Amino acid sequence: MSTPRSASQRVLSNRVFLWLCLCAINIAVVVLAVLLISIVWQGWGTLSWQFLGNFASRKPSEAGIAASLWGSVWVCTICGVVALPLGIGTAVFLEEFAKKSRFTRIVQTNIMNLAGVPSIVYGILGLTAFARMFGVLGTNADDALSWGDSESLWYVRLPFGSSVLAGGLTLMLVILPVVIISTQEALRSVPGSLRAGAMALGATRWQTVWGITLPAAIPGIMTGAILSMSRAIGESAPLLVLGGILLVFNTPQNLMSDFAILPLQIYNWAGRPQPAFHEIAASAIMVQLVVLLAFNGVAVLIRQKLQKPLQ
Amino acid sequence: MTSLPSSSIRDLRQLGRPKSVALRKLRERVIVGTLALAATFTILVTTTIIVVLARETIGFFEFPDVSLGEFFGSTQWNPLLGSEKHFGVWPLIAGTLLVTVIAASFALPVGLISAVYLSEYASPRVRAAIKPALEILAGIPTVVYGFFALTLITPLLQKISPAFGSYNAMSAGLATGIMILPIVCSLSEDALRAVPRSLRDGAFALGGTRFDVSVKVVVPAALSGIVAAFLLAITRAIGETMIVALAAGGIAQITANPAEQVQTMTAYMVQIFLGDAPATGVEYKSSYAVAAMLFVMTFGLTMVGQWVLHRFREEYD
Amino acid sequence: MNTLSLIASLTLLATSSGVHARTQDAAPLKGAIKIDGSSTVYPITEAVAEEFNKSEKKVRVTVGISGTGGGFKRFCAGEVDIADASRPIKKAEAEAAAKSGVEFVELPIAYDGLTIVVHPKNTWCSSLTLADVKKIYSASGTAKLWKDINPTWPAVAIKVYSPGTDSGTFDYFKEVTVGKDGAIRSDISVSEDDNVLVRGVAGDENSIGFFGCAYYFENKEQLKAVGIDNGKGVIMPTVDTIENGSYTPFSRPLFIYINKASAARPEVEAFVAFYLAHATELVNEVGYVKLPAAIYAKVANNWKLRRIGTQFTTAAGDAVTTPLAQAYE
Amino acid sequence: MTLPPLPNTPIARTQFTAVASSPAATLIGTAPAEARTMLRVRGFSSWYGSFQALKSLDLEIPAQHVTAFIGPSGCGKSTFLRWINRMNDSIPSARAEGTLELNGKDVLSKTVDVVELRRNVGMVFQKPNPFPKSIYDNVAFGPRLHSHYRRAELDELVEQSLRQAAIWNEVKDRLHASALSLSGGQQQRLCIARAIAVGPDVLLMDEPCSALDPKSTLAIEELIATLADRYTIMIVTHNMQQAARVSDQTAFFFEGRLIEVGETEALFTKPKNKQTEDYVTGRFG
Repeated sequence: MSTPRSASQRVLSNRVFLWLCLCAINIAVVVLAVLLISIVWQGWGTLSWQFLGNFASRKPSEAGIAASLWGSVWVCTICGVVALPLGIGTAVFLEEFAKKSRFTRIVQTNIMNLAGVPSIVYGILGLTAFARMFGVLGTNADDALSWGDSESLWYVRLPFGSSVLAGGLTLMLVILPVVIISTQEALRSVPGSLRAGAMALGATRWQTVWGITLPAAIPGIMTGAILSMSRAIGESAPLLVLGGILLVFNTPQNLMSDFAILPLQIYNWAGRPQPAFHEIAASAIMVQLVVLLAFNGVAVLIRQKLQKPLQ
Repeated sequence: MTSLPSSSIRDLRQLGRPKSVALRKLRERVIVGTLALAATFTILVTTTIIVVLARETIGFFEFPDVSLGEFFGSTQWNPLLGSEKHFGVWPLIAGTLLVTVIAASFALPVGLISAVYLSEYASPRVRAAIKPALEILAGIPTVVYGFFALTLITPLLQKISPAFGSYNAMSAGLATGIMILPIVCSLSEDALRAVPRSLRDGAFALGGTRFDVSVKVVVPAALSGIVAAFLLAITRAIGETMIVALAAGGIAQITANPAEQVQTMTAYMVQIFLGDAPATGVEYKSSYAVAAMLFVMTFGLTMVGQWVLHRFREEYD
Repeated sequence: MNTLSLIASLTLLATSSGVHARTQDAAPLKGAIKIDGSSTVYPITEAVAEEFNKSEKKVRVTVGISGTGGGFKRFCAGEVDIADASRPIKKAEAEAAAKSGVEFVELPIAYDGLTIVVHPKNTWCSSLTLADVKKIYSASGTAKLWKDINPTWPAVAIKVYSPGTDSGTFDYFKEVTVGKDGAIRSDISVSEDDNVLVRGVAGDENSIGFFGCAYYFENKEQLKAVGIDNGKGVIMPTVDTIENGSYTPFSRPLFIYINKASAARPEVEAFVAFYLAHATELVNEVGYVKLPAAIYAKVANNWKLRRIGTQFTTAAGDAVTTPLAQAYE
Repeated sequence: MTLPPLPNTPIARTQFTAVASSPAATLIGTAPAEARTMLRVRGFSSWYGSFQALKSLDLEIPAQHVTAFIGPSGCGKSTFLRWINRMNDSIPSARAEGTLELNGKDVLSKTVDVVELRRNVGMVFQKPNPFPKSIYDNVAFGPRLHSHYRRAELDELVEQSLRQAAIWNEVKDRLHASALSLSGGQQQRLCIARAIAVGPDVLLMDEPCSALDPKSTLAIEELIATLADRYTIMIVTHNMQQAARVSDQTAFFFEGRLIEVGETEALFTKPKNKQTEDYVTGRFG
């Protein structure tokens, strides 16, 4: 038996807890504020159009992020072009086609697990599978097979080496589970009555998906896709494994180009001892955060404008 | 009263040219097959991860100066020191755990209490102000947290105590904690909000204060979701790379002192792969063994999280 | 510092004029040049690549930092065109190159003075003898506290930083301190990235570390160099002491190695030519010490003749330890 | 070509049907003697996993008539309805045995093309479920699945369907507005138009009015009456008055069994079975 507590004690514990709550919630806000302020403080002075247009340099005052910014664009584009159809396709199969079998349960559990695999492990996989092709085609330097002219955009050789293509595919592995899971959630939010309605009209499963379910789930899928892509933009550990930190003075020219990406450029500058490099690292972070905020803003807009009530 | 001519209604099916049934069936098959192939790709990914890690790890243990006994028995990890090489994985695990423990002891309580506040106390206006802050925190790339640790947290710690070096576990741990805070908070909040209103009303009707209701009724009711959120956050902390590579340092040592520098499993992998070394040599292969350990640990934690969610899920209608 | 910045600005002038001379008479080059290797040599190659790319915009130059050993592994496997090295190629590495059919041209490009540094607030330690260094760094060394070297120094643990074993700096340091067969102690912080070492030492009052002099000159405000007492008095690492060879035994040459097959490609040929033409200025700018003009002339000649093989290992495979000038006689 | 607009009043069924003797008789429902059998059911049972939902049904449903399925919740009437167009296929644990013949063809056969089947058997659901598309696209969705149309053909088809569903006048000026902007009753009629558009012989209605207000319910009931001479309609309903109002024939289900089936008037006024009597007189259910 417990001893009865006085009312004042209970009111007190309520008060104390509320106070604790306010402290806790403010930590998040304060940390965010401090983080943003410190970055703007350090990076504002060196942010300029020249900074966006210049290539990396040993002199902080001349350094810029042109190569890494375009590298990020290339890598993330490749990543999105592969990951979004593949992920959405997988989600559609699991939600709309697959019968509840042992196989689908395994696939589902597997996807949850893949979402928890550290990104650096995907880097190792990308290095082995894409950059080196398991070593069966010789070293990176040998062009075991190649198609097209190295001048053209679509020049491809095997193995891929540390190219934008290998980088994009590696990032694709990282965000694939995220795309699948968010698409599944979007599909699940489409009421079953719509599917039944279409099926009752004699639509096949695919016709139902293409004509009804996917259009209805598009806002959710797009929100998920944008958030996945913003994850891809910020992800750096796997590409660090894939390419190391290379000095690149060009923007990528074809699928086989070497590349730098923005977060790795930040990593490189942040790791240097000279304060001047920290300032340009902060400037690069500002650019990165602006890109991310734009992405998130678009996601929020889609969520608000496009999401019609379905029933 | 006009009526529809009967004939025009029966004609509905005569309108248009029928689509080919065979083509429809073929298209359906091709599409379903393609989608199924896409779904099996995820299985392929997992299989390849396991095969690659296993193959290279076996290759690592085939080197004469490496043994399973040493890997799990020795407390020294010095693969980069020539004749003095030691491959005992415990210092890396200890480093990882130290950073994770620091991160967790910051993020789990703060995140959970914030979640309780958001779900049980906060007015919609406050929630609308705080939620975006958390979402932005969640979207910030980890390399930015690493930069933050290096340029702000570490100097701050050094002001507090000279014991802190330019690399230390505390700084990396705190930055990692900030990184996982939004995960803990938003997933816990989801779990708390899934608890039905009726349960709260019942507790209030019994005369509970808001504190009683939220801490003694709602939190226990949402426990499985909260535990799963914690496990997911811990998994992320263990696998975090960029923060520790920037801020935690490079000495693989077993220590509980947060002012010391430690090397985590991920930081070691960065150290090896950063050089883009060719796929030979025992140091290089050792990173695969470390990656395999990391994979097993995070995989295990994810499985436990899934199991907790399914096993202890409270079903409400 | 003043001298350095003066040299730096001169360099810039010289470089830019050189650049313009080249662009006018030739069609733009294309292709990719892959470079990897020593982090000590990296600042020079980085500077050369940066300046080179200002005129040859279509040539993709990538520079990695795997350490001298890591770079040679890739170079000898034919994966990269040029290897940066802070020590001569080893016999085993040359054999690996021969096995995979890689012939190489060896070009010394600068002097480095391997610099031992401590935290600026370290008031007690301003010079060390070789024996002291050995006491700190060798596996059998007895110095765990500063006090163990000199009883008047504080009784606090020495935090030791070192480049990794893939680095030529480590190899060189190990040979001159603990000897070829000795071992470096294992409870130290190791990184192939010299920037990590600079940050480590700069942030810890009780630490000690070593790396190429460029990293010291670049971060002079955050570090304090330790003089070497080699029996002929305390010698500090400066441009003069390194150039005239009095900063022994830590003064050493830095190299680039070029794959002969790659050298047939016009972009690689142009790059190496650019490298040699601008080495003098850029080497000084990034904080290393240029070689005597006579040696640069010989190096240029070697490049012209595509003279393959190394002049820095004996037939038995040992590194030639005599000063560079003698090796080139 | 466009047809002259219909008045917004329900069309009396007598204008279409040759067999109905009088409007009053039609609404109460007198089955024409010579009607051919649309659905023939013999020894039909079905299960969800190990639970038997339907137990050995025998039933015949005449063409161009309205048949109501009544019975308490969980008696299997909806399950039965969903077998007729094989909507139960999407429930993995559902299976069935026995004979279920539509127009003389076995519905349960493995070789049946469900797409063709569903084209012949339209379905209207409990809650209106218009697609989140325009009114026009809702109606055109089904036809487009099965055939290629010229623009004018499709326009005509959409109009005809909407007219038959007695909603044309209400929506003709906003065919490209979202279907979700319609009221509940309008949405349900749109769903009926959508089902009609593919040109089915049979219309299945699963409690089509249960989510609607009384006014909309009345509109749907009147619509059902006008449709009955073209389509074989089967309607599941909880509402016995509704069954009495709209159907020609009524079947009473109880605990998975078909207890009694007969002409609606007879079943409600002179039930042969005690359970039927208890149910229709409101003693349980």
